[in-house]
Amino acid sequence: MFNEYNPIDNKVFQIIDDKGKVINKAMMPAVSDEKLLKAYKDMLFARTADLQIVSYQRQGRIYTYPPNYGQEAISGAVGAIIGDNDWLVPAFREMGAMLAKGVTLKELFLYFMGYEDGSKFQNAKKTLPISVPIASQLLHAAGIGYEIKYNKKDEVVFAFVGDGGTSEGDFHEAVNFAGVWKVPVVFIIQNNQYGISTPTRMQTASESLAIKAVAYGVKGIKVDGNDYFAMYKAVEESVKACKNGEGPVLIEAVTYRKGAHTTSDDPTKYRTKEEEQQWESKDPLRRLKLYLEAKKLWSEKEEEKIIPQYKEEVDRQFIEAENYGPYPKEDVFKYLYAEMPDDLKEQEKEYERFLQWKASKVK
Amino acid sequence: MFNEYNPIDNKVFQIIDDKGKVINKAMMPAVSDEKLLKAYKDMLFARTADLQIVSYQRQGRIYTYPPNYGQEAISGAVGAIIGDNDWLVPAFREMGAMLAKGVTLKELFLYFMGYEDGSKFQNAKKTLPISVPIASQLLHAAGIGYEIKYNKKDEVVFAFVGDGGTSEGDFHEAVNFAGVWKVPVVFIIQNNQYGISTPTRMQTASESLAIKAVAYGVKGIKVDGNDYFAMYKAVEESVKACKNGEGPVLIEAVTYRKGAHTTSDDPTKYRTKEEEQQWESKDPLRRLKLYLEAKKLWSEKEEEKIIPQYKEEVDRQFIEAENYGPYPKEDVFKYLYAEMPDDLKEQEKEYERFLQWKASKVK
Amino acid sequence: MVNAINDALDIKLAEDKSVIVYGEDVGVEGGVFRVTEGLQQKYGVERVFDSPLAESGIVGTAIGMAVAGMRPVVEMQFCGFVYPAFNQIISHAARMRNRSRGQLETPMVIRMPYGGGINALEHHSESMEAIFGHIPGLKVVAPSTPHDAKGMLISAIESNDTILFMEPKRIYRAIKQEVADGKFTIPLGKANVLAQGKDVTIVSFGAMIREVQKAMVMAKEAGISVELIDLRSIYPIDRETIAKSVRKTGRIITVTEGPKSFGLGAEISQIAIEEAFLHLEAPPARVSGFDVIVPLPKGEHHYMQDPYKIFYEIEKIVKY
Amino acid sequence: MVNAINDALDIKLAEDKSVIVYGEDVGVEGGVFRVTEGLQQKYGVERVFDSPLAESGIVGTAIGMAVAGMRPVVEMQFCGFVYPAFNQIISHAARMRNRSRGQLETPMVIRMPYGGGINALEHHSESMEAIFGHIPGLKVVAPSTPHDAKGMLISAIESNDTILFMEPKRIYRAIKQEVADGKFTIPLGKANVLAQGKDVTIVSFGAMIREVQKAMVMAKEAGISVELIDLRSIYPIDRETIAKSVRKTGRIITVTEGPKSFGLGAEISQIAIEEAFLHLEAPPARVSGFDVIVPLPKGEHHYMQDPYKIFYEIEKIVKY
Ligand SMILES: Cc1ncc(C[n+]2csc(CCOP(=O)(O)OP(=O)(O)O)c2C)c(N)n1
Ligand SMILES: Cc1ncc(C[n+]2csc(CCOP(=O)(O)OP(=O)(O)O)c2C)c(N)n1
Ligand SMILES: [Mg+2]
Ligand SMILES: [Mg+2]
Repeated sequence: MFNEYNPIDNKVFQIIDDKGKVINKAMMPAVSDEKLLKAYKDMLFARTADLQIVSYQRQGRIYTYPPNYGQEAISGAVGAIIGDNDWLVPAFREMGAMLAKGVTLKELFLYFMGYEDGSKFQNAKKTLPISVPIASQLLHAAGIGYEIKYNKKDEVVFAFVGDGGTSEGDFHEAVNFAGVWKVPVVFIIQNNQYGISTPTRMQTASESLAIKAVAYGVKGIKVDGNDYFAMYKAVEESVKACKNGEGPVLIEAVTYRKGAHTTSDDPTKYRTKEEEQQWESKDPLRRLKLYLEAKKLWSEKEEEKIIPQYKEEVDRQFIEAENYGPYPKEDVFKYLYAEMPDDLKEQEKEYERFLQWKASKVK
Repeated sequence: MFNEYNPIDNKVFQIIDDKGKVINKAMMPAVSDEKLLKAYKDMLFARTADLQIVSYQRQGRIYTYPPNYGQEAISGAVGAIIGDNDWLVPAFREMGAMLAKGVTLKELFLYFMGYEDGSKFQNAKKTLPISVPIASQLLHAAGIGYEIKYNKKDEVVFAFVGDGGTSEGDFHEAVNFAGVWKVPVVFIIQNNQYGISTPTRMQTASESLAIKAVAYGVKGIKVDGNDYFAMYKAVEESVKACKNGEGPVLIEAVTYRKGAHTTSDDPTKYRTKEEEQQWESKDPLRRLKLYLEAKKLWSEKEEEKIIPQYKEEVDRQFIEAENYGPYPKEDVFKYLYAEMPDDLKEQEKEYERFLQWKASKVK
Repeated sequence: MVNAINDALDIKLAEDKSVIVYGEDVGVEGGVFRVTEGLQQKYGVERVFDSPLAESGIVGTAIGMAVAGMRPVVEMQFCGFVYPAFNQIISHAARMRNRSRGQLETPMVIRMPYGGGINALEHHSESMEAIFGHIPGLKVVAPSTPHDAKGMLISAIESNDTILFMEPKRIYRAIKQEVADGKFTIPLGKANVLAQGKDVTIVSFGAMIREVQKAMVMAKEAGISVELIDLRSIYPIDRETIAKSVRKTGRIITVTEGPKSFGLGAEISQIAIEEAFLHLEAPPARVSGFDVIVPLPKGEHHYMQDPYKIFYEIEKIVKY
Repeated sequence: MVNAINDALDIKLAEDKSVIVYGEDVGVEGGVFRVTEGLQQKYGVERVFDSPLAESGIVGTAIGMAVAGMRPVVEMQFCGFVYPAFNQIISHAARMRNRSRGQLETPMVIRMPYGGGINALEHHSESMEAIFGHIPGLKVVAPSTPHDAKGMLISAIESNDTILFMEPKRIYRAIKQEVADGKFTIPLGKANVLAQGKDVTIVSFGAMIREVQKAMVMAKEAGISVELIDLRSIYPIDRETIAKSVRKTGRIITVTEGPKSFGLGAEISQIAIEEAFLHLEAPPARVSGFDVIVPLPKGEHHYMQDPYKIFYEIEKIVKY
């Protein structure tokens, strides 16, 4: 596949078209109906949660949140494939993959409500927290890849970055290190056409983002990131290559950020309604749904039935997060160091003294 | 040329072979005999200086120095082409190009003897000082390129980096910015096979360094950097493309660092005599000399006559530098700011008071 | 303050063609805080534009432009994202002049919203002025009002030195103030005495000034007279103004947002003891952040200076 | 000291398979200072190796390895080349533990030769400990003898925190000292009182200790008794040891190489005034670098602390 879709030829790997029709049968991955249905439902759940969060935010119940809306197939495919022992190194727009690893919605809510506890990931092993400094997390993935190879483990790392992130020096260093070390990392660029307001063509003059693989001597492929099957297949083959000792893979997943950059952003300032409409027919859920409906695996009716259940579940977890309670002042201090400096202990005590004094003043 | 030698095909652009014979007549640049002879002599002068510095260093008369030995054709070709209004953004192994811009040997000596005055470049305009932090200077070149384009000037920037330097994030950001901005910068990678002791294959898994151009959508070419004609032609064409508004060019100049990394380095620790010998026949001066001799433009005799003159000139400038005198204490303070902070003035005065006190103590 | 900064940029863009403005999303979008709003429309994409997402790239290219004669004003989108540019700042922007013995200058301004109190994600709330103040060759300033922001930014753009211009994002839109039209400048390197007092000197800057002013109300009620100095310039520090004040009051407190150790407070205290040791009635004190990472929004109130915390220290130092 | 550090690495590589060592030229070459000499031959290229030339890459990948359970010990080739890695250090190495509420740890050591006095090119002579000391989540240490270097490095490798290990390159080979064979550790965070005295406390660390000791000879001749504290740890600072000493002597001087403003000296002075204000007989003083870039070799003597400069301050503070 990596030869056939060598990024130098600037082809896009696709399996279904906008109507959900298979146009590349030879490449169709073997996914059972059951798994496929699960994947669709997972994506639907993610989207439901996503849209709901935006409305919570409008109600002032959560701070800045970066929606995944329109990009669900990418995390969906990774989520379907990633194993308990594989690592997930997210950027900040990978809800589906995080949920698949066992991160809970409640944890994500806590995080975006402003609790570090939301990055504890009680049930998700081998999952790094959301990484805010763009592209910096990719180096961690390369390092984890080294550990896997060093200890001869049968694992892979999935590392995410946006199109904007490819401009950072750390993107370069990460894929380059991984290439030199030949370590099992699947780098996935979610090319959603924008970095906040900046269109991808202002990030780089290169023909594609996938072609950057050539600069590091690693496998690369440009995939229709709104085509669940194509994403699935690409990820599956990448994992195979990684586990086969062939080194890292760079996937450019072409998609579109249907929502705002974050809840504090207004996309009408920098893009047109027409453009948004053009991408409507490429919506990843819509396309997979058309496929499933044609195969009689899913129906509008079932969808209408299940969405309220999802909404309820999202709401339940949201309210749990909302009732999480106050932020213990110890938490400000206690996690920085394995061995806490004496002076930091003293700072905490002094803060306690101040709070007592204040309590005596303001009552 | 850039199509013919598209780095994707991994060809090396060459014009003369190891015996100085033209093997690619079609590409031979039009250089007058006179200019050619001057170029050879400039390279010979640079080499003479270079070898002599190493011996000064052995005598303890200069600190760390990074020899250019074996890489002279690269700076030589740039030196022959660069104009007064073009910018030179060196790394630290570009003596020939710096001399061509009007930097004097004495200034270089001053610099490596430990005087900042060596970076004043009294006669060289548009030449940045030596840049020690690897690859960082490339961004300055991209910025200068922007200024040229912004003010619609007919100028180019020549920016240098080593093979090791291509691993730094700044390399990536610089070529990428230049690509997006389409600015007139000729990036030249001196691939001398090593970054100190680290061989190029441990820097990157990519097929070549020139191929990295693809990642930025810019022109790239891999050139035999020990072939003066090939370098000349590549630089000439790059300048043409730049001035034509086609954006930056990335040249990989394949060469070999015949000397040590710096005078404090011992290459026998990390490379073999055989390897060194293999490169002997590719020596850039040797090849150009064979060409010139065949054309009866130069002879061993002339060389024997001229080298002592060069040595004398080198020595003269060296001794001038050696007698440069003490480092005025004002110079520690006065150049940091256009507008010097009061406290810094006070620090200088206090230092003066201390010196007076000390003088009273140690006499 | 957003408008005042925009106005300063507008004035300099209009009068000097060598001034250009770029950074992430500063063009069409006008910046995530709308500081550069409307400028691209007015001055075109060659003078006001979006850069690729790469901070080292932004600062590094600005150095090149500056060396070539331009006056770039670049934006770091948030305080926590300046670090990828750290090498370019410390190794080049702050050194090119010294390295070339004055032959090359880098007249450039790096604008950067800093500080907490806006319920933001990690890396969006930091106040690391001490790190930048420690870098030889750099000047670091921070306004506390719209008026200062405008006058200081114009001075910064006109300066031939490299200026890190820290903008207190917390009060980007919080302080309403009439700002004079047209061009005016405020000299960099001089502090501003905002209130005369006799019992204790408080030195602060940026968004913390407002918190100190609230604490001063409490102090006044308690009969304590506070002299308030707005530093305006972190480096160079205006030693004279601090010295004069502390010689008068005999007591000094610094109020800053950054972590305590190796912070701004220690430097000011040192200046006080160097300049006014025999006048000191109590040890110079600092109200600063803890030596921790600014907590996410739900915990941030533990970290940020509240006026009570400042008043608590005022009481302590006066009773010492 | 080079041998002692090599020995510490050797011991930890031998006893713990999760320890690996990499950086620019640390493999075949054994590092530009030969600190890692022979280790690749002994432990193989998978455990001791050359990385690509990219400091952010080196630190960033080490973070990943550490999170995955390894104990990487990485080298920055010179103090001036740590800045490209600054973002990884401040944004991740120092934060991963706090960010994940203790779920993820980054037990890693960043080794870095620092300081001047070796006749080097620009960027090879800096001492910017104050910048790193200001970063919450990081620990910063610096040995002053071969013995300390060995014991402290072993402690650093065994620590579950991220440690910046600053090595005084100026005395890499200058101090001859018998260092005990085999494994021993020196606790990080505690200072070391190298000499008892009663008139003045001097706090210093790393290569400057030797210069202070020379000044102490002059002081002794002048009848002044100096107590010398080797900090060993820049962050956390051992407040107790400093406090105890200054309460006894009533006078304190810090001697450091870095730039003055926002430097180590101010922090130590602040600690002295916080802990011993009423014992102070003179203002805490600092002998530091100027607020300038370390000059190239021909001018470096103007910048570096010479024993006379230290003695000059000792005289001044005693006569105050
Ligand atoms: C180092 C750094 N610089 C700037 C930012 C501010 N910022 C947050 S998201 C973003 C755009 C990211 O674009 P892209 O990589 O395409 O990801 P997307 O948001 O589209 O998923 C920017 C500039 C940041 N988080 N980190
Ligand atoms: C940012 C940075 N890291 C490390 C160094 C130390 N160093 C000086 S030269 C060098 C190797 C450079 O290799 P290359 O780019 O191939 O250039 P060459 O020396 O071969 O000309 C290194 C690592 C440096 N100067 N700057
Ligand atoms: Mg994007
Ligand atoms: Mg090289």
